[in-house]
Amino acid sequence: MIDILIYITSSLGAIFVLLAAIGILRMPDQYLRISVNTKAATLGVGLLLAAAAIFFLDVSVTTRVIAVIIFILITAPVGAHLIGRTSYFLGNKLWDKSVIDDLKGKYNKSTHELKGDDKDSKEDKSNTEE
Amino acid sequence: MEILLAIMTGILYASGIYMIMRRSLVKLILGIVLLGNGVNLLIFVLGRITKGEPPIIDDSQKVLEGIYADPIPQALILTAIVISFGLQSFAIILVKRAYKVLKTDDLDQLNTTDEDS
Amino acid sequence: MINDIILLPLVVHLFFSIVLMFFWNKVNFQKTFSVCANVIALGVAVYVFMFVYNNGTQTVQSGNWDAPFGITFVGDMLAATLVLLTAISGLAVSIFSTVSVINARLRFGYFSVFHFLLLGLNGAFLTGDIFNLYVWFEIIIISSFVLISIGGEKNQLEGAVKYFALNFFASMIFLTALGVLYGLVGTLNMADISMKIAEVENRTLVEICAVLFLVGFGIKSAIFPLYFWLPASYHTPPSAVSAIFAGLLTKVGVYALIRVFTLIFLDDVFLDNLLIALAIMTIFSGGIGALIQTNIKKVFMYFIICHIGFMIGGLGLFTEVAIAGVIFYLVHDIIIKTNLFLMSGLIYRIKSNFNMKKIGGLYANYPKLSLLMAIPLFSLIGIPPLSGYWPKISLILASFDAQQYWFFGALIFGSLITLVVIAKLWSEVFWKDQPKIEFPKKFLFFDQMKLKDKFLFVFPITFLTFVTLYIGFGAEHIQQLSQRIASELMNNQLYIDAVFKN
Amino acid sequence: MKTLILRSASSYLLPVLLIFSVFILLRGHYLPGGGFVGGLVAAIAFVLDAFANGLKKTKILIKIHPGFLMPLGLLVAFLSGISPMIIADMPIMTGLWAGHPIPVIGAIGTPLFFDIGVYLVVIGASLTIIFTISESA
Amino acid sequence: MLEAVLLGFLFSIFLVFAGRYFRGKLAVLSALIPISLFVYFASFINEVAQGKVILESVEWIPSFGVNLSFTLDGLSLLFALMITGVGSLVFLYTAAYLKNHKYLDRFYGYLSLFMSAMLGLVLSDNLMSMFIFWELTSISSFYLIGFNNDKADSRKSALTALGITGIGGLLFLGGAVLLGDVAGTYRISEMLGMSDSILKSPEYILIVILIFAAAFTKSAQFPFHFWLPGAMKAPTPVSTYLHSATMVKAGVYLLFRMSPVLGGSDFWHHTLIIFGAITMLYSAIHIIFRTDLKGILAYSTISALGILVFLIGIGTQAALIAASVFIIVHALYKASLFLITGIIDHETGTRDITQLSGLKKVLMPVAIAGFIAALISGGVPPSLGFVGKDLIYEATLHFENNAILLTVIAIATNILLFYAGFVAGVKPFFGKLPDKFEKVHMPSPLMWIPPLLMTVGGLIFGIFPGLIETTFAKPIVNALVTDTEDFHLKLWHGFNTILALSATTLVLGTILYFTIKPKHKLEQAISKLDRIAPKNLLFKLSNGFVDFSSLWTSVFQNGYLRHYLSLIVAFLIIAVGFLLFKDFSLNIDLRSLSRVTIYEISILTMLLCSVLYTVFTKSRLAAVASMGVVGLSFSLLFLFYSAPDLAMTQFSVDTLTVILFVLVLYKLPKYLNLSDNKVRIKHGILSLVFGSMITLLILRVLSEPKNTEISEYYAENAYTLAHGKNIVNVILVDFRGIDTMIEISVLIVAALGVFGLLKLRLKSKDKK
Amino acid sequence: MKTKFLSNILLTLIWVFLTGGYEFNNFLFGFVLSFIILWILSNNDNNSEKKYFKIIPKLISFVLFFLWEMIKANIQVAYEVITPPHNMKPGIVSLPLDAKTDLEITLLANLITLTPGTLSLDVSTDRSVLYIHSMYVFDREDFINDIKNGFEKRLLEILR
Amino acid sequence: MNIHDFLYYIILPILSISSLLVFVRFIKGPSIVDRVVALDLLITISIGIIAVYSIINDKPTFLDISLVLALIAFLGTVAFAYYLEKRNKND
Ligand code: NA
Ligand code: NA
Repeated sequence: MIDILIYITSSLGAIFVLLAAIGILRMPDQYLRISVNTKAATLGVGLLLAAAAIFFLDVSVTTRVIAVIIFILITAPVGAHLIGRTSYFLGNKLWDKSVIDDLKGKYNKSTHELKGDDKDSKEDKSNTEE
Repeated sequence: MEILLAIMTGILYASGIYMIMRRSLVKLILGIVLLGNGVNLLIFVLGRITKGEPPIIDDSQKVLEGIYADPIPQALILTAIVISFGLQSFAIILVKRAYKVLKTDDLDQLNTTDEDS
Repeated sequence: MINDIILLPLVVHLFFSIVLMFFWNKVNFQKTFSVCANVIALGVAVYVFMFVYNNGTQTVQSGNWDAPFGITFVGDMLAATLVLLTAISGLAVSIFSTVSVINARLRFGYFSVFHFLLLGLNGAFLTGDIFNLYVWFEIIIISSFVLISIGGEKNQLEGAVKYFALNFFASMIFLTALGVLYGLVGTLNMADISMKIAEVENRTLVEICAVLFLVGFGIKSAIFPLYFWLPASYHTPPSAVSAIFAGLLTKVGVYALIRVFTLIFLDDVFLDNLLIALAIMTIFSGGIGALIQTNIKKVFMYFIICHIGFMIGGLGLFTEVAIAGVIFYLVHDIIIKTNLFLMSGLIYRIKSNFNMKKIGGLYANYPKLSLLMAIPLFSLIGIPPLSGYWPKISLILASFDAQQYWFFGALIFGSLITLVVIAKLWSEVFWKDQPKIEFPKKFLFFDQMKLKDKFLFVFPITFLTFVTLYIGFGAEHIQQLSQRIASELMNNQLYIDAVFKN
Repeated sequence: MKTLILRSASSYLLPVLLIFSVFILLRGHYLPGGGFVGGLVAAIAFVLDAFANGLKKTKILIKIHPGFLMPLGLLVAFLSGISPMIIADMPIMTGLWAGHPIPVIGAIGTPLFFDIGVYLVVIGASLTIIFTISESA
Repeated sequence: MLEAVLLGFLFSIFLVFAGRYFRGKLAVLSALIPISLFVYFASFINEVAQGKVILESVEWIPSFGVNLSFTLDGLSLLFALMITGVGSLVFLYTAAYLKNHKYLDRFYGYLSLFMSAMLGLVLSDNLMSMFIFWELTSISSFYLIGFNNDKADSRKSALTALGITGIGGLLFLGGAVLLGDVAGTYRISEMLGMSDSILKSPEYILIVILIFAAAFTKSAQFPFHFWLPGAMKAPTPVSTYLHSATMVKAGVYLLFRMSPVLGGSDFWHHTLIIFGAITMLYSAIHIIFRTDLKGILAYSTISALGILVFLIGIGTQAALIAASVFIIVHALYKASLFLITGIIDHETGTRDITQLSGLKKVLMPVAIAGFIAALISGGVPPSLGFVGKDLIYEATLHFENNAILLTVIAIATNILLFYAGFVAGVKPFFGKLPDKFEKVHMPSPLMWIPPLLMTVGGLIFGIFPGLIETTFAKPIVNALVTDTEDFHLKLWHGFNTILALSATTLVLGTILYFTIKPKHKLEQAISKLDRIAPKNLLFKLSNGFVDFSSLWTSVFQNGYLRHYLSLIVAFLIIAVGFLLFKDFSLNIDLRSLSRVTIYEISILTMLLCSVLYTVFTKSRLAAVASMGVVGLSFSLLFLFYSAPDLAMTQFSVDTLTVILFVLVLYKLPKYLNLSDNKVRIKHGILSLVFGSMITLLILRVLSEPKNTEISEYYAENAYTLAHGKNIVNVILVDFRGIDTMIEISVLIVAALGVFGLLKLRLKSKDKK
Repeated sequence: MKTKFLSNILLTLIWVFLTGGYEFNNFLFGFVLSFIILWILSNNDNNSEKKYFKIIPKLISFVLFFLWEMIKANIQVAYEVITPPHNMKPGIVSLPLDAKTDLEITLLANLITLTPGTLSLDVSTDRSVLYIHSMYVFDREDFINDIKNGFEKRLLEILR
Repeated sequence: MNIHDFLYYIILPILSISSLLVFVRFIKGPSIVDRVVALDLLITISIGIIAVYSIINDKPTFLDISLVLALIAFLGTVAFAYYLEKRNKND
C-alpha cells in the first residue's frame, strides 16, 4: 500500500518536474517561463518530498519534509515576483501574441515607483504590446 | 566514475588557470573560484569516493561499521572551502577597489610597480 | 600546562588579536597594547626557546588525541628558534609601526591583523601536521593580503592584485600536493607521513608530490622562477609591513621547504639537484635584479630573493654542514631583512623618497644614524665578522664537499653582487650630496618629529642592529645552535620519536 | 528593493531562518550541520532582511555591530579551546564533557561551545563583509 | 698581540663618539696610536732575529675553527713594522695635510681601522681570521678612497676598488675554506708540514687559483690592476699608506705566506712569474705616458708589485730575499714620493708634471727628500735600492729556466722605474721656477719631516745592509724556506755580471730621463689604446652585464600577471611532466572504480558545461550565474559521494559568494576580451596541458593502495571518546579543532580586510 | 484571537507535561483536545474571540481549495507545455486590491502566483493595484472578478 | 522492480534529464532573467533529486540538505534581481 503510494507520488513528482523543465525550455517569453517554473516544479518537488516522507514514515522526517515544502511555497512566488518585475524593468518584451499590458508606462524609470490604476492610464488598458 | 571525475578535475584546473591568465580583473576572480573548486575535487577524489554512505554513526550505533566514506578529506575540504570563501570575498573587494582606484579592468595596465621607479 | 609550553606563543597572540579587536577604535590603546603584547610574546618566546634548549624537543597532542589522530605540535630546536626570531622581529616592527604607520591605517585593525600574522607564523613553525600547516599558511597570507592592501593606494592595489593571485595559486598547489600526499599515505601527521611514505612503492609519485610542495612553498619563499609576485608588491605597503614581510614571510616558505625536505622527501638525487639548480637561478636572478634598481626598497626586495637562493641551495646540498649553514643564514636573514626595511622607512621619513637618485647626503647630515645603518648593511654583505659572513663558510664548504661548483660560483656571485650593490647604495644615499629636488610640503619629516617619536623610529633599528651584532660576534653560539638543529634535522627519527613518544 | 511582497515575506522568513540556523548549529555533532553552515544560514537570513528592508533597518534589528560578533565568537572558541589547559591540565582543545547526552544536541561539552564560537564568527564575518560592501556599493 | 690589533679598532669606535675633539689641534695626538704600536713591535725585533716565532691564540668561534691566532715571525714583523712605521708618519703628516678638515676625525677613524685590519691580516696565523682582516682592509679602504664623497669621481673609484678587491676577497674565502677542508685546519702554521699532501690533493689547482685571484686583485696584478690608479683619487695620505706601502702588499704577503704551503708546483711558479712579469713591464711602460704625478706613482707601484709577485714566483731563496728587501725599498721610497707629491699638490695646487719645475727654491727640504727617494728608487748606490736591484738580478740570473728573458724583463722594468722615480722625485724641483709658484711656502714640518725621515732611512739601510739582513731577511727566509743556505746582504759585491747589469740600468735610465719628457700629447696618443685596456674592457663587460640584467629582469619581471603565472605553470609542467612520463604506466583496476550512473553523468555534464560557459561567455553576469550552477553541481556531487556536510556548506558558501559578486558587480568593469587570439591559444594550450597532467596524476595516485588507519580510528572512537556521531563535525571541532580555530580566524581577517579596504580612505594629508 | 491561541498553546503544554509524553503525536493530540475544550467554553466570549474557532475550519477548506487550484494549474501547464503554445492569450492585468495589510497583499500575491497560469508581478507603490501576468486573458473583467471572488475573498475572510 | 530500482532506474534519470533540459535554457538565455530562472529551477529540481536519493540510500539525513537548499536558494534570485534593478536604475 505504502509502496504504491510512493510509486504514484514519485512518478507524478518526476513528471511534473519534467514538465516544468520542458516548459521552461519551450515557453516563448520570460514571464511565461517564470510562470511555469513556479507551478510545475513546486508541485513536482513537493510530491517527491512527500514520497520521501511516506517512505521513512518518521515524525522528524515528516516535519522536515513539511518544512521544506512550506519554504518552497513561500519563497518560490516571492522569487518569481522579484525576477518577474526585474524582467519588466530590463525591458524584456512580452511574447508577441500577448493581448494586454496594464503595466506599460506605470514604472517610474528612475525611482522604480509603480503607479496604481489611476485614471489617466485607463486608456492604455486594452493596448496590446507590440 | 573516478576517471570522469579525474578528467573533470583536470578541466577545472585548466579553466581556472586559463581564467587567471586573462587580462580582465573579473575573470581573475572567476578563475580563482574555479581553481579552488578543482582543488577541492582533487582532494575529494584522491580520498576515494564512496556512494551513499556518509560518515555518520547511526542513531542506534556507537561505532561506524561497514562501508563508509572517508571523513578526513571531507573535513579538509570543508576547511578549505571556508578559507577559500574568506580569500575570495577579499579578492572580490580587492578587485573592486583596484578597479575604482586604477580605473582599469586590464591587468596589463597594472604593471607600474614592477617597473623601476 | 607544563606540556603545553610550546603552545604559549600561539595562545598569547590569539588572545592579543582578540583583545585588539574588541578595542577597535582606540588607536592609542592599540599601540601601547601591541607593544606590551609583543614584549610579553618575546618573553614567552625566550622561555620556550630556553625550555626546548634545555629539555629537548617538546610535543603537544592537541585535544589529547594521540598522534597521528589529532593535530600534534612539535617544538624542536628549529621551531623554537624561529619562534624566538619571530618575536624579536615582531617586537621591533610593532614599535616601529606605532610611529611610522599612520593612524588612519591603525584604526582599521592594523595591529590585530598584525598579531594574527604573528600567530600564523608561530603556528606554522610549531605545527607537526601538514594540513594544519596549510591552515597556518592561510592565516599568514590573508593577514598579509590585508596588510599589503590596507590603505588602498594606487600602487599598493596594483601590487596586491598580483600578490594575491600568485599566492593564492601557491596555496592551491600546496593543497594539490596535500591531496596527492593524503591519497598516497592516508595521514596528515608529518612524522607519520615520514614513516608511511617510505612504504609507498611508486617513488615517482612521491617525487611528483615533492615537486608540488616545492612549487607551493617555492612561490611563497620566492625562488626562481616563482618569485615574480615579490618584486611586484613588497615595496608597496608601509615600510613596517614590508619589514615583517621581508623578514618572515618568505622565510616561512623556506622553513616549510626545510621541514618537508628533511622530514618527508629524503635522499632523492633529482630533487636535490633541482633545488640546487633553482637556487643558482634564484641567486642570479635576484642579484641582477638588485643591481639595476634605484628604489632602495626594491633593491632590498631583490636581495630577499637572491639570498633565499643561498638557503635553498644549502637545503639541496643536504649535508649536515650545509643545513647548519642554512639555519645560520636563516637566523641572520630574518633579523637583517626586517631591519633593512625598517631602515628604508627611516630613510623615507628623512628624505620623503625611496629613489636613490633623489636622495643623498645622509652621511653628512646624520652621521650617527648612518653608522648605525651601516652595520646592518655590512652584515647583509657578509663583511666578516658580521652576521652574514659565517653561514657562508658552511655553505661554501658544503658546496665543495658535494662538488657543486656551480653553486659555489653562485654563492660568490650573490655575495659579490650584494657587496657591489650595497656599496653603490651607500655611495648614492649616504655619500652623494642631496640632489636638488622638490620636497613635498605636507610631509612630516624626521627632523620635525617629537623626540619621543624619533626615538620610537630609531629604537627598533638599533635593537635589531644589536641582535645582528650578537649574531655576528656571538657566532659561536649561533653556530652551535645551527649545528644542533642541523643534526636534529638530518636525523629525522628524533622528530618521529618525539611525536610518538606518548 | 522597494517591494512590499519581499518585505513582508522576509519578515516571516527571518525568524524561521534564524531558528533553523540554531537548529543546524546544535545538531551538527550528530548529523550534518554545525557551526559553519549554521552561521552561514543565519547570515543569509540577515542579508535577506537587508535586501528587503534596507541595510539601515537590518542593522538596527541586529542591535550589535556584526564586527563585534567576530571577536566575541573567537573568544568563545578560544576559551573553550584553552579551558582544558587551565581547568583540567589537559592539552589544548581536549574535550571536556558534562552530564548525559540530551536529544538533538547530544552531549554538552567544550566542542559544543567551540562550535557556537564558530557560529558567531561566521555570522559576524559574513555580515561584516556583505554589509560593508552594500554600504559602499 | 690581540690588544695591539684591537687598539686601532677601539680608537676608531672611540672617535665615533668623541670625534669632535680630534678635529682640531688634538688631531696630531692620534699618531700616538701607531707610534706606540711601532715601538711595541720593534721590541720584538731581537727575539725574532734570534729565530723565535711568537705565537698567541685566543679562541673565538671554535665551531668554525676560527680563532684569533697570531704569529710573529720575520715576515709578519716586517709587515707589522712597516704598517705601524709608515702609519706613524702618515698619521703625523695627515694632521697637517687635512688641518681643520671638517671630517678629520672620521679620517683618523678610518685610518686606524685600516691599520688594525692590516695588522690583523699580517699577524693572523688562521686563514679565516686572516680573511676577516683582509675584508676589513677592503672596507676601510673603500671609506678612505671615497673620503671626498661629494665628488662623483671619488665615489666611483671607491666602488671600483671595492668591487675588484671584493671579488678577490670572496674567492679568497673559497680558497681558504677549501684549503682548510683539505688540510683539516685553518692554522697556517699547522699546514706547513702538510704541503706535500695538499699538493697531491685533487683540489690543489682550485685552491691555488682561488688564492691567486685573491692576491692578484688585492695587489693589483694585470689585468686587475686598474683599480689602483683610480684609487689615487683618495687624499694623499691614503695613497701613501694604503696604495703604496701596505694594503696593496697584502696580496704579496698572502703569496709569501702561502708559498711554503702551496708553492712547489710548476703551476704555482709559472703562473706567478707570468703574471708578475706582464704586470711589471706593462705598467712600467705606462709610466712614460703619464703626466699626473700620482698616476706615475700609481703605475710604478703596480710595476713594483709585479716585481714582487714575479720574485715570489721564482721562489728561490735568492728571489725571496730579493723580494723581502725590495718590499722595504719600495715602502721607503714610494711612500716618500707620495708624501712629497702630496706636499707639492697641497702647496701648488697641481700635480701636473709638465707644469712643475724649480720648486727647490721654495721647498728645499722637500727637494732633498725627493732627490734621495729618486736615488733609492733608481737603485743608485749607496741607497738600499741598489742592494734591492742587485738581489733581483741575482734571482733572475740564477733561475733555472729562461733566465735571460727574465733578466731582460727585470732590467727593462727597472729602467722605467728609474725614470719614474726621477720624474716624480727630481723633476719638479729642478729647472726654472714658474712665476705662479713664487709665493709657494714651506708646509708644516709635520709634512716634510716624514718623507725626509724615510728617505734618509733608505740611505742608512743601503750603507748598512746588515741591519736588514739580521732583522728581516734572515727571519723571513727562515719562515718561508725549509733548507736555508747562508747568505749576506752587501752593498758591494765586486765587479761581476750583476754590477754590469746595474750599471746598464742606471745609464739607460738616465738617458731615458733626459730624452723623454712627460707630455700631454703622449698621454693623449696612448689614450687611443684605452679601448682595449683591461679597465675599459671590464667596464664594458660590466655595463654589458648591467644591460643584460635589465633585459633579464624586464623579461621575467615584466609586470604582467599572466606572464608570471604562465612561467610558474610552465615550470610545473616541465618538472611534473618529466617525472610523470619518466616511467609512464597507468594500471587502474577498473573493477575497483565505482559504476557510472546517469545522474552522475548528467550532473557532470552540467558541471562541465557551466565551467566552459563561465570561461567562454561574454557576459560577466552570466558567468556569475554560471558559477552558481557550478556550485550547485558540486553540492550534488558531494551529496552523491556521501558528504552531506560538504554539500550543505558548498551550497551556502556559493550562495553567499554569488550575493557578494552581485553586490559589487556593477561597480566592476565590463567583461572585455582583451587578449588576442594568439595569446589565448597559447594560454589555452598551457592550461590544458596542465589540466591533463593533473588528471593523469590523479589516475596514477588512484591506482595506489590507500591507508585507512586514521579514518578507522575516527569511525571507532568518534562517539565513544568524542561524543559525536557526525564524524566530519567531530573532526572539525575536536580531532582537528585547531584547524577550525585558525580557519575562523582567516574569515575574521578577511572580514577586517574587506572592511579596511572599503572604509579606509586615505586623505591626501594622511598619505605620509 | 491571540489570547485564545495562546491559551490553546498553554493548555497543550500543560497536557504534555501532565502526560509526560514529549512526542509529536502527543502534542498534536493535546492541541486538538484543548482546542475543543476552549471551543466548548467559548460561549460567553465576544465576537472577535469567537472567530478563533471559525478560523480553523475555514483554514482547512482554504488549504483544500488552494491545493485543488494548484493541481488544476499544473495540469494546465502540463497541457501548455506539451502542446504548441498557440492557444495562449497572455498579458499583464492590473487587479484593484481590497487587501490592505502587508500580510494580506503578500499572501494573495503568492497564492496567485502558485495557481493557474498567473504570476504576480508587482504591487503598486500606493498598494492599490496588483499587476498580474496571466497565460490566459480571454476577458479582462472576468479574469479580475474570478480572482476577487475566489482567492481574495476567501483569504480575507480568514485573515480578518 | 522494487521501489529502490524504480527510483534508481526511472525517477532519478527523469530528474537528471530534466535538469539537463533546464540547463539548456540556462545556456541559451537569452536574457539574464532566463538564466536566473533556470538556476532557480535547477535548485528546485535538485531538492527533488535529493529527496529521491535519500530514499534510495535510506538516509533521511540527506533531506537536511534539501532544507538548506530550499531556504537559501531563493537568495540567489533575490540578489540577481537586486543587482539587475540597481544596474538598471543607474543606467
Ligand atoms: Na558539521
Ligand atoms: Na578534544
